[in-house]
Formats: sequence, structure tokens, C-alpha cells
Amino acid sequence: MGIIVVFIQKAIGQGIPMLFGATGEIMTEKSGNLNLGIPGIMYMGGVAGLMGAFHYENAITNPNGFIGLIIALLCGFGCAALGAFIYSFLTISLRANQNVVGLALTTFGVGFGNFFGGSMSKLAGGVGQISVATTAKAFQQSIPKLSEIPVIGPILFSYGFLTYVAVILAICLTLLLKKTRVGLNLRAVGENPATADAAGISVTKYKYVTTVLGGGIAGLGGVYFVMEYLGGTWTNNGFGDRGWLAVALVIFALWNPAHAIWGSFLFGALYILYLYIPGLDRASQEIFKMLPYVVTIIVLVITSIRNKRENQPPESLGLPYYREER
Amino acid sequence: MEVKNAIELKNITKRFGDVVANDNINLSVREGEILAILGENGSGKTTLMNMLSGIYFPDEGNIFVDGKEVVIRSPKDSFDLGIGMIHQHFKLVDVLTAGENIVLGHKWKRGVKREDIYKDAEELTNKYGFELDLTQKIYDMSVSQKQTVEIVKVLYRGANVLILDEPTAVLTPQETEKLFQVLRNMKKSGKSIIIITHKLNEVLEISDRVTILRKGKYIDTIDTKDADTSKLTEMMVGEKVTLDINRKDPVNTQKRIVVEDLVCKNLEGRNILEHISFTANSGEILGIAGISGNGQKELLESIVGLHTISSGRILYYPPSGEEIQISGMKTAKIRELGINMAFVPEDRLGMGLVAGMDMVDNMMIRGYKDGGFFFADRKSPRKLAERVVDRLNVVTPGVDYPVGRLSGGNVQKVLVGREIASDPIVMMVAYPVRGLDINSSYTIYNLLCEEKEKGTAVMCVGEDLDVLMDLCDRIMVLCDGKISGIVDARKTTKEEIGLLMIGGKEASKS
Amino acid sequence: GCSSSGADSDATSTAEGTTQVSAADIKIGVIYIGDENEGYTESHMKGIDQMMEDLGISEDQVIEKTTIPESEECYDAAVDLAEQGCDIIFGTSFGHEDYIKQAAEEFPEIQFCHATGYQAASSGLSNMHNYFDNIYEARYVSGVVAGLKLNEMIEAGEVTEDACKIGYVGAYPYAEVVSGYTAFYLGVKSVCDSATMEVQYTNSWADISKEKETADALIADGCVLISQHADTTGAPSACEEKGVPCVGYNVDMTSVAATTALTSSTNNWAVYYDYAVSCVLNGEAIATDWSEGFASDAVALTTLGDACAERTQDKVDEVIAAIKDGSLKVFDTSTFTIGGKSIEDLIAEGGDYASYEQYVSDGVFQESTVISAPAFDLRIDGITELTTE
Amino acid sequence: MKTSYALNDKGVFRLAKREDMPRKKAWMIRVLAVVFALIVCALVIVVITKQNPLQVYVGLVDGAVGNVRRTWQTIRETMILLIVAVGLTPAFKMRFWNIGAEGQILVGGCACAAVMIYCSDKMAGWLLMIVMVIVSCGAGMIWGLIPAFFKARLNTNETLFTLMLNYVATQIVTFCIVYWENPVGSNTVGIINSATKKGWLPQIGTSQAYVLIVVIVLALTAFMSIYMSKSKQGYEIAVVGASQNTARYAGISVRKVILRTMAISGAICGLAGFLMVSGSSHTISTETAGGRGFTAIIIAWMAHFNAVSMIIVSLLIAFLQQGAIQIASQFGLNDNASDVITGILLFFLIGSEFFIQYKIEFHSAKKEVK
Ligand SMILES: Nc1ncnc2c1ncn2[C@@H]1O[C@H](COP(=O)(O)OP(=O)(O)OP(=O)(O)O)[C@@H](O)[C@H]1O
Ligand SMILES: Nc1ncnc2c1ncn2[C@@H]1O[C@H](COP(=O)(O)OP(=O)(O)OP(=O)(O)O)[C@@H](O)[C@H]1O
Ligand SMILES: [Mg+2]
Ligand SMILES: [Mg+2]
Repeated sequence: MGIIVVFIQKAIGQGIPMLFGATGEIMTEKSGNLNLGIPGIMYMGGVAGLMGAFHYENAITNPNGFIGLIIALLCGFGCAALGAFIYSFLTISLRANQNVVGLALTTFGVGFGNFFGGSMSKLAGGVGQISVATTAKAFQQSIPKLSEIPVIGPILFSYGFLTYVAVILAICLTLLLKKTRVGLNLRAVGENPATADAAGISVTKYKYVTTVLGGGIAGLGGVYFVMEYLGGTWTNNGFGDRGWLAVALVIFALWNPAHAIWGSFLFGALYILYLYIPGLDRASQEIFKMLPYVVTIIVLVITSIRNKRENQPPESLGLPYYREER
Repeated sequence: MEVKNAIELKNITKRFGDVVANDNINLSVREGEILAILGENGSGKTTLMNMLSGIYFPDEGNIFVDGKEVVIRSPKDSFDLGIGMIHQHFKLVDVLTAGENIVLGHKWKRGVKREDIYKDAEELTNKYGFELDLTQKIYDMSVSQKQTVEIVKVLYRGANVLILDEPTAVLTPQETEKLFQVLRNMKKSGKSIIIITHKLNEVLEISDRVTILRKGKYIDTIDTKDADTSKLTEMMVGEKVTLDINRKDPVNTQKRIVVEDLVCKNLEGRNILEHISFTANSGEILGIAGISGNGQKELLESIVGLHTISSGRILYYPPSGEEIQISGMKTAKIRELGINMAFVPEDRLGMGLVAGMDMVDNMMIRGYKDGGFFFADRKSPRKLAERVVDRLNVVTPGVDYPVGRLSGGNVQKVLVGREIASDPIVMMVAYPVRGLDINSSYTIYNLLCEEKEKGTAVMCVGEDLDVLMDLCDRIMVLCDGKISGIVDARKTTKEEIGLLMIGGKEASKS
Repeated sequence: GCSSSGADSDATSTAEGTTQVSAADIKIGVIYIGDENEGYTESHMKGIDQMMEDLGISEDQVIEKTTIPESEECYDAAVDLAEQGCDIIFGTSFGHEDYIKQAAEEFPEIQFCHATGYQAASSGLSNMHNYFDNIYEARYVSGVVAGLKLNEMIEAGEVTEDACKIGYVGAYPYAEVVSGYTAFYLGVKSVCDSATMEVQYTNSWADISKEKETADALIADGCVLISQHADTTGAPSACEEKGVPCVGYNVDMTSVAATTALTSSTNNWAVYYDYAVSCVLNGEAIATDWSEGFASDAVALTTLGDACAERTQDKVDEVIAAIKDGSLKVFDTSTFTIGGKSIEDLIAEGGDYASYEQYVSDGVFQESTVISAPAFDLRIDGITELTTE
Repeated sequence: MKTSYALNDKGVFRLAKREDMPRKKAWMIRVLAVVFALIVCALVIVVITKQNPLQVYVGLVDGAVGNVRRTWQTIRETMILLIVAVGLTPAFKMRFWNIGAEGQILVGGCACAAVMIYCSDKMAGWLLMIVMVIVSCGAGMIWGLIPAFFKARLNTNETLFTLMLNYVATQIVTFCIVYWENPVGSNTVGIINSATKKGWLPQIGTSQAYVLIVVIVLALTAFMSIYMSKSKQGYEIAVVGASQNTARYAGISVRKVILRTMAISGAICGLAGFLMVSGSSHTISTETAGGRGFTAIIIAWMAHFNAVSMIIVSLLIAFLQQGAIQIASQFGLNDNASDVITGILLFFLIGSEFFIQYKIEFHSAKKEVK
């Protein structure tokens, strides 16, 4: 029982960064931009959040957790959004191929993260010496009383606020897309920019805004990982391949952020399952570590069997828009 | 009373690379009139209108709306000036509903519910006499329904000037009539309308004045009441041309394709063709009439192996006389057997041609397998492309130019030209002159007749009954996936066919 | 390639000296698996820096190549250093060894030293050397620190004696790790006899999230103290969240686990670098295998954390002193059994264990004497590997 | 409805597509982009390291082509990047988003290592080499065919499929390493057949020359370039890529083409794995592909799939990567910093294409009305 509760907790903890990434990427893709730079952007968000908190805590003798938290969020969001802005400028204004820019941005972003993460370690006096305890505490603060309820407490209420933010953001984006005028316009831009343009919607503006905001949201996934999950520290490539899994999650969720919520928890669970199955040898552990990827493939195949019109990517995904192009 | 110009274009020039699409053009539309724009394929009609709708920006020249000079930078600007355009290729979002497409981009006020907007839109449809289900998805709609959505969309935004680019190309005569009724209603309420069409009878029927373009240049504007078909054609082409179809009687006919009790289903599993049986003969043109969407497309596609067959047989009889069953074979297989069937599908750039490739590569689609084992031959396709350009007057900077950038009519010419040039034994064409100017249309008709005389079995799906009756030898009418009759084209009447098209019982016994 | 034939014993190894080079002329090359942002490499870098200071060698005499993977790139790096005129070249990662050896064959006049490897003696190359630290000694002492903490927890009633289980996050199941965790466990046992230990492998040297998840799973499985042989702060940050005491490796963990970090065992690579470079400066031969511990300050513990039990420091000092003077042997064969039997008995029985005869003498498993790399890979009683073999 | 007038007080910027840019000028623009990128990178270098950027660039060049050996290493890296890019090209031309080159390389390399480990003493050297090539290509081919099969049958999204297969391949390699590692538990396979050199791609000329790799890769590049532009199969690929409906109409079996093309693509990537294992590293690890599968995507696209451009872009990137090793040791600008610099350079190069394809026109509003 206890182990299962821990397992669920950990699965959710693993899932949240991917959920942020997927939500950001869905927002981006709905505008027709396939941003494969998300893995890099998440590194940028993570390192910037940490840097903000680190410099704040170092500059102030008595740092306040809440202020540190706000600074980390702003820095993380801002830096990730900046990464997404580079992508936007190149693909939207300069009409560069989205995939090339995305992959280059991933190279850049991961390098950027590791570089500044390393510089920070140096400032802090060595590997593992970065300490932003106050801010990290604020990130990790769970809901007081509620989290103490047995079973339900740990499963539902034991997380820092970013976990809830991730879920709420995903739900909000779902509602935005389904219910609002902006959502409608956004979908039109991603499906058929020429139509949206002819309808007087500013395609460029929508693409820029959603891509930049989407990047920012994905960046929060990096902030979550660094601040809440790791308690405020950095190791090179520590974020691993979660960024790619976030991109995978987008398709897994069929471009519906609400599906991404449970999808991310599932991915998270599969990510750590091998640790909770007793009696595995080293070789079979490696097979178990394949699970998130294999399951993604299986789900992918199953959804493609039931090939519904509504389950398709935005029609113009990946294509630049140029009004005069015939 | 003084006439006021709703729109005036002065000295407009537009170039695409070396192509001068519009060369110093002047044009005006008065308030409350319907102006037709006429011109050969590639003469720059669409381009000119796209500058009004904000898609293109003129290289030179000035635009006046209600007498004031304006700059139209984007569709939004055009919109704000009360100009609405219905494009040759619809601009609709497939996965959204009609209602959503209509309100798209519209800035409704806070607190206004979408339902209220739908109510407004509904009122509008009633006012002009449309039939429209606002909750239907676009991808479930027929072409004419999509067009209705387009028109309602433009009207809903309060357009004063409506531009329609070849709106009737894809409509049945009945639907066209309905559209014209709507246009007349709109004219009555003071709106100005610009319509591009290649059908001269429509020009004569609906417009007040006609502006004629030729090779990107402005020729003249005349009052419709002073015009007739031959005058318009002459102005358009620049010289006198005779427009008639040189139909000979079929000689030495042999059966080529025999279809026996064919049944086909569509994707949703509904029968789209039921118990179709007929014979197509060499040396004969078999017309296929019917309201679009009644199985014409599927019929042709199943013969060439692009549509799966539920039951029934399709037999092919080569001149040598034996019987080959081709039902159930894929296109590739049929080709391998050396059966040369030409096919002009309805969907030109989606099926018949590759938009991004040049003419040479598009010519290769047919017969690229010929020749050596490894290398593809590009020499003969190049020659063919040059011949097609020559023969059909394709307006293009060269055979290495991407087909997708050509004007709508010229794209069609490339496709039809290629198929005819393949020297087929069986030839199937769907709407072969859709989007073609009148002169080119007759060129095509006569090419089809030549094919027939050469002994080809020709099947031609068409919507213009007058033409079908002049062109074909027999006409088969489809209704609801069934054959409602096969008639002799020389003896039948428009009324008879019209009746069969809506499933007239009496005649269907034949 | 490795075509040199004949040389089959280590007799040739230290016979000849090195070509003498002056301190002003010497050039040193180092190949790192990571960079300064990774704990293991950082500790080597500190060692090199210290050596430069000790021997008065300037920056531009040392060429360091970072993030060199265990592939042909390592060979590329090694020969490149050789061609740049290095007199002695160090390679730091286990997987570098083959490539270092390959380069050593090609450049017989240059000294190649490889950390954690095991092939120098058998390679028959006089310019190829292995080195390591007796890190097991430090792990043993850190085990003592952990054991004292366990005792304190038992006394405080936080855990019962028979539920006194330690979790160990290991990288890979080979001698280097097995030797380390066994030493740690023996240290624990020396003060807290009821303790047992579970080992889970991450199959990676540095994966912060895997290490954290592994620690979390171990804690969920009932482990009340966590130690590690992996390079990141992942496990300590899990411990800090759960309030479970932890013992780290290489890095002082108090920054991430202020309230739970006890201590970390660390290597002081400067000792070897001083030695090896001095050998070249003096024209002396470098030992084929080198491994030193507390006696020459090649290993150490970080400052004890606040969480440590009372009077731990005294005990630590006492144990270190005993190790130094040789009165305490970490792998004293009387302190552990395998399947209930002593290693001596098992060797006598023959079979799989017979090959351990070369290591066991005088009631002690002589770790790091035959070759510098750890050799102890026995799975002793009291430790369960969660990853089965 | 009230009409509001768009005002003509401002001029209008507009873009026009151009096809007429002469080759020379296009390359000029690209070179200019590189120069700009170097200037920006120089600023970055000054800010983050306080080093003299010129010296850093000299170090970069020195690291890449400073001596014969370094030059050969750069050539080797160029060739390996090139072959992967060449392998990806048919898939991309078919609009099959194969981002699984990384995995295809890995399984190819893994298969190659398996043959080296298990078969070295069972067959003659030349036969071993042939078997290795076949098995590597075969493994890569299978890895390419799996997503192709589902794409052809069910139109399963191949982007994600191939991406996921990368990780599956990594896990398979880890799995194999558990059996091959030496010593047991160490996770390193070590140099395979280091004593006998069996299964090692022979080196022609001096010991540091990778002539054979160059020959193989360039020959393959030339062949694939002809295959894509001149052959019937190449034409089929282009048609399927443009429109599957048209392909069916043309009598092309779309499924067959998808499978065949991905088989080729995967096999070439598998061959790249062979070259990496047998030709240079002589071992297998999860790092064997080392991100080249992704880098090659950038290369293929930036080069617009043109063989000559691919060689140039591969060289540029290999140059940067090899140079980075040198500047890392010389100036402490480690791997990560060089990723940042590479990223900036790529951004500029990618962005410069815009100025080759479009021209910006300014229409001033002050035009007199006639
Ligand atoms: N975006 C574009 N890029 C390149 N060329 C273009 C573009 N738009 C139009 N053209 C060229 O401009 C010329 C005029 O084309 P336009 O579409 O205006 O003709 P049209 O009169 O509408 O012909 P049709 O009756 O066939 O529709 C053609 O030669 C066409 O190739
Ligand atoms: N979220 C995503 N992440 C990664 N790849 C994606 C994602 N969504 C879509 N893709 C893939 O990116 C590719 C580019 O999309 P695009 O719509 O341009 O394909 P296409 O060229 O039209 O091919 P198709 O004929 O299969 O539609 C597609 O193959 C699509 O499956
Ligand atoms: Mg698509
Ligand atoms: Mg037109």
C-alpha cells in the first residue's frame, strides 16, 4: 500500500515537467508551428530559474522564499520565452524550416543550460554546491493540513504549487481552445493560415504569441524539475530526454491538453516502473526502461487504427505561411 | 443620376518574377451593379482581384474605394473597406463547423454568446434564401454547401462589394440558378458584385457590364446589353474564332469496357454505386451526366483501379478481342498489363498533377516507367510538355516552371493535354473544361472528338448539358449511385436528361 | 593495435626509468570523461591543480581535454596530446583504458597513466600505468559514521534494531562498486551489528534523476539511511526531502542536504599526480600499479554534517588512526561471511572461489595490492542486491 | 456597415519571392551570415570568458586542421555526418519524418559489434567484413522498416515513432552491453578484437588515414544523388512525397515505395553505424551515435538535400565540433559553450536563406495619382 502511494507520487512528480512541456508545445503546434526546440527551451527555462534564485539568495542576507520563487518563475519563463522567440523569428519572420530551427535550438538550449549551470556551480564553489534552499523550500511547500490525510493526502495534496499550476494550465488551454474566440482563431491559424488571414486574423501575431508563450510554459517544466524536483541544484544533462517525451506526449494526447494530463502521469509511471518491480536483473531492468517508449509506440499505432479526422495534427503544422505563395 | 464608383482601379501592374500578370489595368465597379470580368486563362483576372482582397500588393497603381484612395496591405484592410472575396479555392477551415467558419476573425463583443451570432447568421441565410446547417463540419460538405458558407461568411461581415472568382465552375445548373438569385437580391440591396466566369451565357444572364482582359492587359468594358457571345469571344481572344463542335457519327464501334453489376462503397460504408451495368465502345463518346456527388467520381476511379469494388465485374476488351477482367486490380497492375487508360480526375492538383513539380516531371507521371531499367527518361516528357504548351496555348514562363503557380485554367490544360497525348485506348475525363476559357474549352472538345475518331473509347463526365448533347454520342445519367437512364445524345432533350438526373422514374426503364 | 607479443608478466614494468624532464619543460596531458561540472572529473581537476602548485608547474604546461567519451575520441585525444609534446598523459575514466593503451603502444617514450583501470600490468608496456586510491578505506570510515547514526536512531526509538536497513545507490555491479559498498557496510557493521543493506544499481555513473528515484524507491522499501556510489546529488536530495540521513561520495552534500548529509568519502588525487609527475621530473620509473589510502592522505572524509551522532568525530579519528597504523584491516576476513562460510573455507573448497586465493592472506582480503584497481567483488552476507544477476 | 479606410500615410514593406538570385550571390550571402555569426559569437566569447575571440578562432582552426592527424579526424567526422545525412535524404524527400537516424545508427553499430564479437574467429577476414556490412545494413534497415510498415499500413505518425525507436535502440544497446561488457558489471565493452584487429576496417596509407571511409561515403553520396535525381525510383519517391493520391493515380504502389525508401534510408544509417564501430571506435556504447542522427537532419535540410551542399555543411559542422575540442582545452570553453556557439552559427545560416529566397520591397505611399 505504502509503496503504491509512493509510486503514484513519484510518477506524478516525473510527469509534471513533461506536462508543462506538452502543454506549451500543444499551444505552439495549434498555431501551426512544430517546435522541436522544446527540449532545449526546457533546459533554458530550468537554468534561468535556478540562476535567478541563486543570485537572489546570494545577494540578500535573509532571502525570502516567496520572492525567490517569483524571481525563479519569471527568469525561467522569460528565458524560455526568449528561446521560443528566436525560433519564432527564424520560422515566422524569416520563414526558415521549422524542423531545422527546432533541432538547432535544442542543441543551443541544452548547451546554454549546461554552460550556465556549470558557471553557477563554479561560483558556488564546486559541483553540487549550488544552494537555493529557501527558494527550493518555497517551491516544495505542499498544502499544509490536507497533505497529512492518509493515502489521499500524499496522492493528491503533497505537491508543490507548480504541480497544480501544470494541471490548471492544461485545463485552461483546453477550455481556451474549445470555448473562446481566441481559441477558435488560433485553431484556424494552425489549420489553414490562408483562411485565417483572409478572415482578418493576424497570422503572424498569433503564431508569435502562442509560440513564445508556449515556450515560456514549457520552460516552467524546467523550473519545476530544477527547483521542486531536485531541490535547487544542477547537473549537466540532468533533465535528460524529458523534453523529447514532452513532444511525444503532444501526439499521444492528440493535441488535447486535457489528455496530456493523464498521459504525462502514465509516462511518469512508466519511467520509474522498473524500480518498483522486484527481482529484475540488470538486463531486464534495461528492457523495462524501454517501457515509456514502447507504450508510446503502441498507443500511436492504436490511435492510427482509429484514424479520426479530429485526431489529426493541425493541417498546416510545420509549414511556413507566405500570403502570396500559390 | 450620377453613377458612383464603389471601386476604381487605376494603372495597376503586378509582376511575378518575369511574368507580368497585370499590365497597367483600369477598372471600375459602380454601386449596385454586377460587373463580369472575362478573359482567357492566365490573363490575370484572379491576380487583379487578389489585389483588391489584400492577398497581393500591386507593384504599381492606385486603388480607390468610394472615391478615396486606399492602400490595401492585408485581407484585413480589404475587409475593413467592405470588400469580400470568394476565392477559386475556398478559404475554409475543414475541421471547423460552418458557424465557426462564419464567425472566424469576427470581433464579437464581450458577453455576446456564440449562439446569438448564429442567430444573426441564420437570419441572413433566410433573407437571401440559403440553406445551411451551421453546425455541420466543412469536411462533410458538398462543394456548393461550402460555397454557401463562403458567401454567408462574407455577407455576415457586412461586405458592400462582393468578388466571386469562378463561383459556378463547380456548381450544377440548378445551384447556379440559385446563386444568381441570391446575387440579384444582393444587387437590389445596393451591393456591388464582381464576378469572374468563363461561361458566356452566365455573363450575359447576370451582369450589367463586362470588363475584358487579355494577356494581362485591359481591353475594354462594355454594357452587357450590347454584347453577344461571338463579340465577347472575339474581344477576349483578339481575333474571330468559330466555336462549334465537330461531331462525326461513330463508325466501327467495338466494346472496350463492360461494367457488370458494379457496387462500390464509400469510406463510411454506404453504397455510393449500386448495380451499375453499361458498355463503353470505341469510336464513341459516352457522356456521363448527373448532379455532382452521385457516383461519377467513384465510377471512373473504380475503372482505373483507384477505388475498391465491393462486387461486380469490370471487363476490358482490347482491339485484339480477348476479355480481360480488370476489376479488383490496382492502377499499377492495370498499367503493367499494358492497358492504356487515360484519366483526367476532378481533383487536378490533388490527384492528377503535382503542384510543386514542373511540367516535365508532371508529364512523367504517365509513362515514367517506360524505357531503361534504372534511369528515368526526361527527354521525351520534355518534348511532350513543349507540345502541350504549344497546342493548348498554356500560359507559362517555361516547362520548368512549377505547375502549381500557373493559373487555374492552365493547370487544367496541362493535365488534359498530357492525358490526350498518351494515346489511350480508353479515355476517361471528369469535367474536362472546368475553369477553361471558352476558346480552350472548344479546343478540348475537338481534341476529344479527334480521339474518338481515332477509335478511342471516350467517357466524359460533364455538367453542362448543352455541351454534353453536342459532344457525346450517348449519355448515361447517374442518380444516387444508380443508372437512371442511357439516352441517345442526338435525340434527347435537356428536359429529359434533367428529369433523369433527379431520378425520373418513367425513363429509367430503358 | 595491441600486437606486442611476448611480454606476459609484470616483471618488465618498472625496470627502466623515465626520460628525465625539467619542471620548466615538462608538459602534461589529461583526458577527462566530463568537465568541471561533474563531481568525479572535478575531483581529478583539483588534484591536477594541487599538483601544479606543489611542483611549480605553470598553466600552459598542462593541456586538459574535457568531455572525452570512451570511444575513438579518447584515442584521438591521447595521440593529439602526445603530438603536442606531452611527457606524461593521464586518462581518468575506466572506459578510456583501451584507447590509452592503444596510444601507449604508439608512443613508447611517453608515460601514460590510467585511473581505475586494470590492464597496465598485463599489457607488458613499460610506459603504461594504472592508479587508484584506497577509497574503500574512506568508505569504511564513512560506514562507521553511518553506523553511529543508526545506533543513535535505534536509541531514540526511531527504528528498531531488526528494521535497521541501509539503502545503497550503486552505479554498476563490478568490483569497483562492490568493493566500495562492502567496505561501507563493514564499517557500519563494526559499530551496528544488526544493520543490513540493500543495493540498487542505476546503470549509469551520473544520472541525477535515476539516482533520486532509486533513493526514493529504497526509502519506500524501508531503508532508513542511504549511501551511494554514483556521481550526482540525486540521492541526497531525495533524502533531504524525506529526512533520511545520507552518506555521499566525492562531493560535500551539505549544500543539497543540509539537515541529513552525514559525510562523503572523497579522493585526493593530488597525491598520485604529485608522485607520477615527480617521477618524470626525476627520471624515475612510475609504478605499474599505484594505490594509496589514508596513510598518504590519498583519501579523506568531508567535514561531518550536523546530523551526525554525537562524538562521531572521535570515533572517526580513532578508526582512521587504526587504518593508518595497520592495526585495522578493512577486509578482515573474520568480519564477513559468504553464504555463511568464510572466504578461506570457500577457497579451500575450490570451485568458483579458488581464484580468490591470490588475494587472501593473513586473514585479510588484500585489496588493491595485486593490481591497483579494486578486486573485491564477493557478495557477502547481510547485503542484498535488488538487481539480481 | 461603416467602412473605415486603411490609411496611406505609411509606406508598405512587402516581401517578394525571388528565384533569380545568382549562385555566386547566394553563396556570398551565406558567407556573410557566417561572418556575422562569428562576430556575434565573438561578443559572446568576450562576455563569458574574457578571452580574445580572434585567438579562440585561431584555436578552433588549429583544432580542426592544425596537423595531419587532426585534419584526418575532421575528415572522418565529416564523412560520418555526411553518410547519415545522405541516408536521411530519401526519407525526407518522401516527406517521411525520419528522426530516428540515431537509433538506426545504433542498431547498425550494435549488430556490427555482435558480429565482431561472435564471428571473428569463425571466418576469414574478408568474409567477416562482408557479413558485418550486411548485418549492419540489415539491422538499420529493420529499424527503418518498422515505422515505415505502420506508416504504410495505418498512416501512423512516423515522427514520434522513429523518435521513440531511438530510445528503444539505446536500451537494446545497454541490454547487449550487459552481456558483452568486460569486465563484468563495468558497462564498457572495450576495444573489440584489440589484439587481432579482426573486423577492423582496414586503414589505407598511414595509420591515421581514413581513406576507405572517405571512398565509401563519397561513392555512396554520388550514387544516392544520382538515384534521387535521375532514377525512376527517385522520381517515385518525389511523387509519393508530394501527394500520395497522385502517386496512386500514377500507378505507384505507395506502400511499396514507403517501405523500399525507408529500407534504403535505414540501411545507409546502419552502414554509418558500421563505419563508426568497425572504422573508428571499435567498440559499442550508447554514445556511439553521439547525436549525429540529429545533427545530420540539420545538415540535410540546410543543404536542401543537395549532395555538394551536404558535403560543405557536414564539413562546416565537423570543423566546428573538432575545433571545439581544441578550444575547450585551450580556453576552457567547454563542450557546452561550443554548442552555444554552434547554435548561434546555425541560426545565422538558417536565417540567411531568407535573404536568398525573398527580397524586401518598400512601397512608398507618396505616389502621385494620375
Ligand atoms: N503567386 C504567383 N506566383 C507566380 N505566378 C503567379 C502567381 N499568381 C499568378 N501568377 C501568374 O500570373 C498569371 C495570371 O494568373 P491569374 O491566376 O491571375 O490568371 P486568371 O486570369 O485568373 O486565369 P484562369 O482563368 O486560368 O483562372 C499567370 O501566368 C500565373 O502563372
Ligand atoms: N507533435 C509533433 N511532433 C513531432 N512531429 C509531428 C508532430 N505532429 C506532426 N508531426 C509530423 O510532422 C510531419 C510534418 O507534418 P505535415 O502535415 O507537413 O506532413 P505532410 O508533409 O503533409 O505529410 P502527410 O502527407 O503525412 O500529411 C508529419 O509527418 C507529422 O506526422
Ligand atoms: Mg499533411
Ligand atoms: Mg483564375
